[in-house]
Amino acid sequence: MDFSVLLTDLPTLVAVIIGVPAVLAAYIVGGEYLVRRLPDKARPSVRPWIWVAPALLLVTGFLVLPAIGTIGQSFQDNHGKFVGLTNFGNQLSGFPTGGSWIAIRDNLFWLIFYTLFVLAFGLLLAVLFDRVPYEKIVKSLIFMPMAISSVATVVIWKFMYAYQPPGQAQTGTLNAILNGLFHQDPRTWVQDTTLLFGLIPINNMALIAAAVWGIVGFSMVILSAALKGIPADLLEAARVDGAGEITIFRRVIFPLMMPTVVVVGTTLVIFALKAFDIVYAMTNGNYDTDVLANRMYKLLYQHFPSDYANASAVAVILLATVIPVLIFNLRQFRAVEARR
Amino acid sequence: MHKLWLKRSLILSFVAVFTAVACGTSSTQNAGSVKVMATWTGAEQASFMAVMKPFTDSTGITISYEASRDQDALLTTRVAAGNPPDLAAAPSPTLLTNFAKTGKVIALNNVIDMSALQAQYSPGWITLGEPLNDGKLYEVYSWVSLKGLIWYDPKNFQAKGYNIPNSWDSLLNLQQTIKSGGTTPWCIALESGAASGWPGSDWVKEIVLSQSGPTVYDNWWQGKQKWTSPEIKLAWQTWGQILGSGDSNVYGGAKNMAATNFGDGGTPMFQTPPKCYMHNQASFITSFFQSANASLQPVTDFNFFPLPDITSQFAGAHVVAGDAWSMFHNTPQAQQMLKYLQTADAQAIWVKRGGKISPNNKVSLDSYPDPLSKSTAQILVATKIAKYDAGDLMPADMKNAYWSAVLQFVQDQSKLDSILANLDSIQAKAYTS
Amino acid sequence: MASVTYDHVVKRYTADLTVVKDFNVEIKDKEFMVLVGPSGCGKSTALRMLAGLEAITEGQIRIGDRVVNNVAAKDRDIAMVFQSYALYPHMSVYDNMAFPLQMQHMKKDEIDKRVKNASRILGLDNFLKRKPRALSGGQRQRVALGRAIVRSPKVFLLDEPLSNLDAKLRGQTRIELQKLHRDLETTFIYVTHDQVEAMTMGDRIAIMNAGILQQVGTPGDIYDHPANLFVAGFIGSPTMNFVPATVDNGTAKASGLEVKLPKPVSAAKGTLGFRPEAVTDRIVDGGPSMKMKVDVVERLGSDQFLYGQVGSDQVTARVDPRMSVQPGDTVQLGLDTRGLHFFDSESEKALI
Amino acid sequence: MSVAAAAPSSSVAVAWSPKWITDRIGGVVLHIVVISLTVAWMVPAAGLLVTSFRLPADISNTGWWTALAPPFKFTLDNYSQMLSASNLGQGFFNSFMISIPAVIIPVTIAAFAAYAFAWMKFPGRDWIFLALVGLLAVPLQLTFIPVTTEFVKLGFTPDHLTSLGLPPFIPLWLAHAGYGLPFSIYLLSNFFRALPSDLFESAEIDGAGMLTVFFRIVVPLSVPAIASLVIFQFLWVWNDLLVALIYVGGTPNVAPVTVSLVNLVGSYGQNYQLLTAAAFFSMIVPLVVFLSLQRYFVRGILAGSVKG
Repeated sequence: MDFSVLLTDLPTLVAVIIGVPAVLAAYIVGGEYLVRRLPDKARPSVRPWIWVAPALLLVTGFLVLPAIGTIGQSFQDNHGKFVGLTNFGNQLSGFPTGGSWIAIRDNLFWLIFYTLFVLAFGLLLAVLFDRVPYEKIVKSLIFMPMAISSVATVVIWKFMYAYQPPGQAQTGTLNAILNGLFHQDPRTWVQDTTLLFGLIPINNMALIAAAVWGIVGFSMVILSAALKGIPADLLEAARVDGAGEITIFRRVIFPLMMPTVVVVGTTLVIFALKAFDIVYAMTNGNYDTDVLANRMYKLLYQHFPSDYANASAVAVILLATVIPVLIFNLRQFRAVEARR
Repeated sequence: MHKLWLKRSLILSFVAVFTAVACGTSSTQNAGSVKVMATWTGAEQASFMAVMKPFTDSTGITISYEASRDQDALLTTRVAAGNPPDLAAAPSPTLLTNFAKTGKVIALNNVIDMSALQAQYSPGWITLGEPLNDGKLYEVYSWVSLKGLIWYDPKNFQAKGYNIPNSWDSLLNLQQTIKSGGTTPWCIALESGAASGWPGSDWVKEIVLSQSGPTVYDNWWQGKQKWTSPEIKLAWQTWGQILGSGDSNVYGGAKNMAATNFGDGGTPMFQTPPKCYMHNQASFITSFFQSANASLQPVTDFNFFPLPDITSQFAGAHVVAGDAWSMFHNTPQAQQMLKYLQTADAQAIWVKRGGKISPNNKVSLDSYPDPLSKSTAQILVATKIAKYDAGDLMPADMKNAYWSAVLQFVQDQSKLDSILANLDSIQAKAYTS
Repeated sequence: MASVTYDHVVKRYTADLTVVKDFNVEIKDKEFMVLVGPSGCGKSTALRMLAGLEAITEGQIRIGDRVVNNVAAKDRDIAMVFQSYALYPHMSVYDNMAFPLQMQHMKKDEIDKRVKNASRILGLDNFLKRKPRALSGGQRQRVALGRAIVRSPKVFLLDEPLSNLDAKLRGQTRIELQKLHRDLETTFIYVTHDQVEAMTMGDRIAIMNAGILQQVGTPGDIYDHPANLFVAGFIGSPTMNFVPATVDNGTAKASGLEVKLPKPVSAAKGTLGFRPEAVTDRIVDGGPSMKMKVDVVERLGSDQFLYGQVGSDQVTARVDPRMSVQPGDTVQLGLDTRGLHFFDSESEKALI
Repeated sequence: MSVAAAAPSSSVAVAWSPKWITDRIGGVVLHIVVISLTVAWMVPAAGLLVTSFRLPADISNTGWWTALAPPFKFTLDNYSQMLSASNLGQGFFNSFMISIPAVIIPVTIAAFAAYAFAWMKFPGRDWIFLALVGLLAVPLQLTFIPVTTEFVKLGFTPDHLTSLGLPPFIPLWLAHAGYGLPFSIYLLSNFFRALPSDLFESAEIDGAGMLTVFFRIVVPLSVPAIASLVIFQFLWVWNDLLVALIYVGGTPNVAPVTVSLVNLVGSYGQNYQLLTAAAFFSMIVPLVVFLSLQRYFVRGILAGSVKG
């Protein structure tokens, strides 16, 4: 490795060390200076806008305007002609296997299983780890997959799911366990569409499992932080009152963590809707594992010329599914507001 | 006007902060540079840089090289945003042809030395670069590869007394002989992440070309020949004969084909006893052979024969593929570079490093570093009918559906009719947009 | 130091939610004023308006001669002790107390002097380096006080500062607060729902109910001359006896009691009120008397309370502890008319 | 004044009482559960780690666990090849130059916005906030073309910025900020909302301005939330490949280390085993960030602030 670049790329280095903090500080101090110039009465109505302005500006530029463009595009063809709901018709016709239906079904699997598992594991690990003295070590270990890039995650899970014909020495961890411990024939985890417990195809579950493994550290860290925010005396009081640990969790810990659970849950639901990396790299939607984001990506970048019209319709379907989650959040938000 | 003001103030506000450091960082490159985007990474990237080194040394023009295997997304975005590289090389012309259609790439007729090109390239390669049939050259090929190579382990063949088949029938006989010896004749691996299925699609297009000839082949990829037509259906059925009923001719059957990465596809040939005797793949596969088993040596441990001709009328027909270049900015430096890349000298550099074959007649066969690449080059030179990879010429939707169809076909060959009918329905839409 | 004036102050959240209605009080300089009332009566809101934490809907609040309606909280020269103490958990005791002074850009040595002084007064010398979580409830409460003291504000606002302490500590702190008030010679405004705190600490008390100021006066004044039925019932423990009565010719008649009113009233119906200590075992000749059927006897050593029925009304009496009574007994008791009140049945205002 | 001693009364468990025994068993079960869960979770990563020390021939022929038994055939080949990857040093430097501002900018901006959403009143607040949460769902791939098109028009391209003497990474910083803000604001404002309002009011009376309240009270009390946000944003930026390729490109002078590492693999996926070593190499920095920020995940940061 050659680190001589440290000396040559001076403008960037200076910008990072001095420039960026300076711009941020200048905005903050300048904004407050301006607010202070205002008459007393005007301040409370002006200040919030100064505080949220940079965020709104960036978000508008990078997300809002493209999203609006997408919504507009979803009602047009690729030459900009208004076509009403044609694109949505393309995506939503041919139930249950045509259009986007397979992707919608699989996104539903992701929505349920990914969210549930990540939330449940995260909560379980946060609560259990909170009670052992080597918490930091085990937390770091569970967190480690988060630090692995999605490219490497795919490599890892290819090793987990690797398949050799029956009778051969298995090179995949799962098949080795299945074969060695349970004396069963190896499975092609990523291609097998057999239903698991009559609920979900094995290959979808396999992809979800890989994603869950990679993200549990996320929910664990946030939920653990929330757990530590619960005053110890509340738990002690409950213990003194004779409550068992499970009761304490159910009646004291969980309700107090609820707002955080909602935040993590909402984020995970949205991550599930946007699931892409793992599916793209492992199956690209083959064997009925497609998801909306992958479908959209294919329409955009593996389609020449890019099919913006249909990709936009898929994206709008994806965005629309978020609305119930937002309504739930609004209610939660109002409830917290009312309590204080 | 308004935009200009915005641009200036945006930049000014940043300049204000950085004035202290914005002193004399002028990177003066007198000869200029060329921005290049391609998919060559790893060792291939090193080979490409080796190709460009004499160019930079002599002209002073530097190469700003951007490699990504996400080229589809990256180049599409760059072009749409109005910020494409000067030159781009793609492993398939689909993407570049699309940009030619939308007028994003520059016709090369006045950019490169056409007379030299015509003198040194066989006409097929030049025609391939004129996808719009408007007499304009949009793509030029620098390196190419030959598909339809059947790899085998000569020691295994010798041990069993198998001979290299010289006709389609003898190939079928050989696979029957191997099968009756208790071993599956073939190894096929279809898994390739986002592109899963393509190795099987190679089989089908090679069969189409050799069985039904170039006209059917061209009509087929151009969307004028239905998938359900007798010729195409026959090609799939012929591949079905190779696979055997229930994929019984293939090591591990359908499951293993679907689950095994194409790179690992040939390795069971080298186990003792071998799990299979033959593997159809392009020449790059040798690096995988050697990575999985470092002791393997070309010629003695692995060798190849070309897929035998099926219909004698079309004997010597081969499917080829190659790296196509297109130009997005007509700068003098990019012109110079493109002219350099079409020369035999430039192409020979990579040829010598291994892994590539040159389409340029002036590249001597002696440039090839090993017997295998040399014989590949010989076959290519002798090829009577060279046709570009049909999948890469199809619209992307069609290509993806083609790959998926391969995966479905190996799962259950009896569903061929419905698979082909589905491909027809996609064909009906894919070519119109 | 300064006086505080509430001048027709109104706090309205929505058109039909008015929590403080036409509030008028003048708090004198250096006075210890207690705002007392049941929870939700608007007393905290009144205090928060003065602190600058809530906007004033109508009317004026003045500190000294300055109208502070549009003055920011920090510029009002007040200090406030919160019910929750609101200590900054990440700062040491010292830093907690120094924080307001740092905000005034005071010099370091001056800050140090003031913090040390306050911590000496409050007995916090040994805890200056601790974080609030390492303190007991009483200590935290004193840190909260200290944070107010260091600023030497014109007005001291205390919002139920004792409600998180246990009974014993509360008694102690009450006394300490009064001492502090004397030492600091500053206007104190103290909000509480506890009438005992109000009675024991306030120079004057302002009683609020349902957003309306009921009565302002010294503790003695309010105890002896409650302005209405609410004040009479709210102040004093055990509470005043209330018996419904009709008035006929200057004589009030209840179910088990007849008493000649010391002063003529215009109403024909109302409520007789008399505190338990006005009901005695000594019967003055010709004075009113009553028969009580005793249900409960409470002996406190210094006092003896009898709870029982007089006619159909519940009455409490405070009698000589030496008097021997058993539950179930019927005793004859007298009534000291000097402590007699009569409230109008409609307006509930005190007529006597 | 008397000092009420805050003597914590420690209860001494009586050895061998039934409760003592169940507690012990519970403790052992807890440790077994915690450790076995952790070990199970480690298996895939352990497989990768072992694999990264194996020869390619072994990797494709036998399972990774077979390497744990003799004969040991470990090799550092993958690591030495990976470390000799072209442009690794520059890539590493670029990754830092990208990641540091791409964390500082959104976290700072988000903290201010989150505070405004949590504690200031302004018209449309709830709806804007909800819209922000909804924006989490916008697929990034959709935004690349419209945003880069505008950037090209505005001259916001790496080449143009470099020619002005400005860092070429500015578009990428802003992109990571824009994409990271919805989550950052969502997470922080949830945390801020849970802070006791008395603290702010008290500080306001004490004479602290908004900025002082923010920097001296809100930020120190939100350290756990901010630390976790910094970790996540850093991880996302550090491991990002696509956004960097889109906004600054893959040329060696600007490409982050992820580009160098992923480009170790040939265009047909040759040498993919080098990714195993690369995964551990590129993991070092995020793990150091995590470990060094982990000490901010402390219990009861609000303890002692309110209530007695």
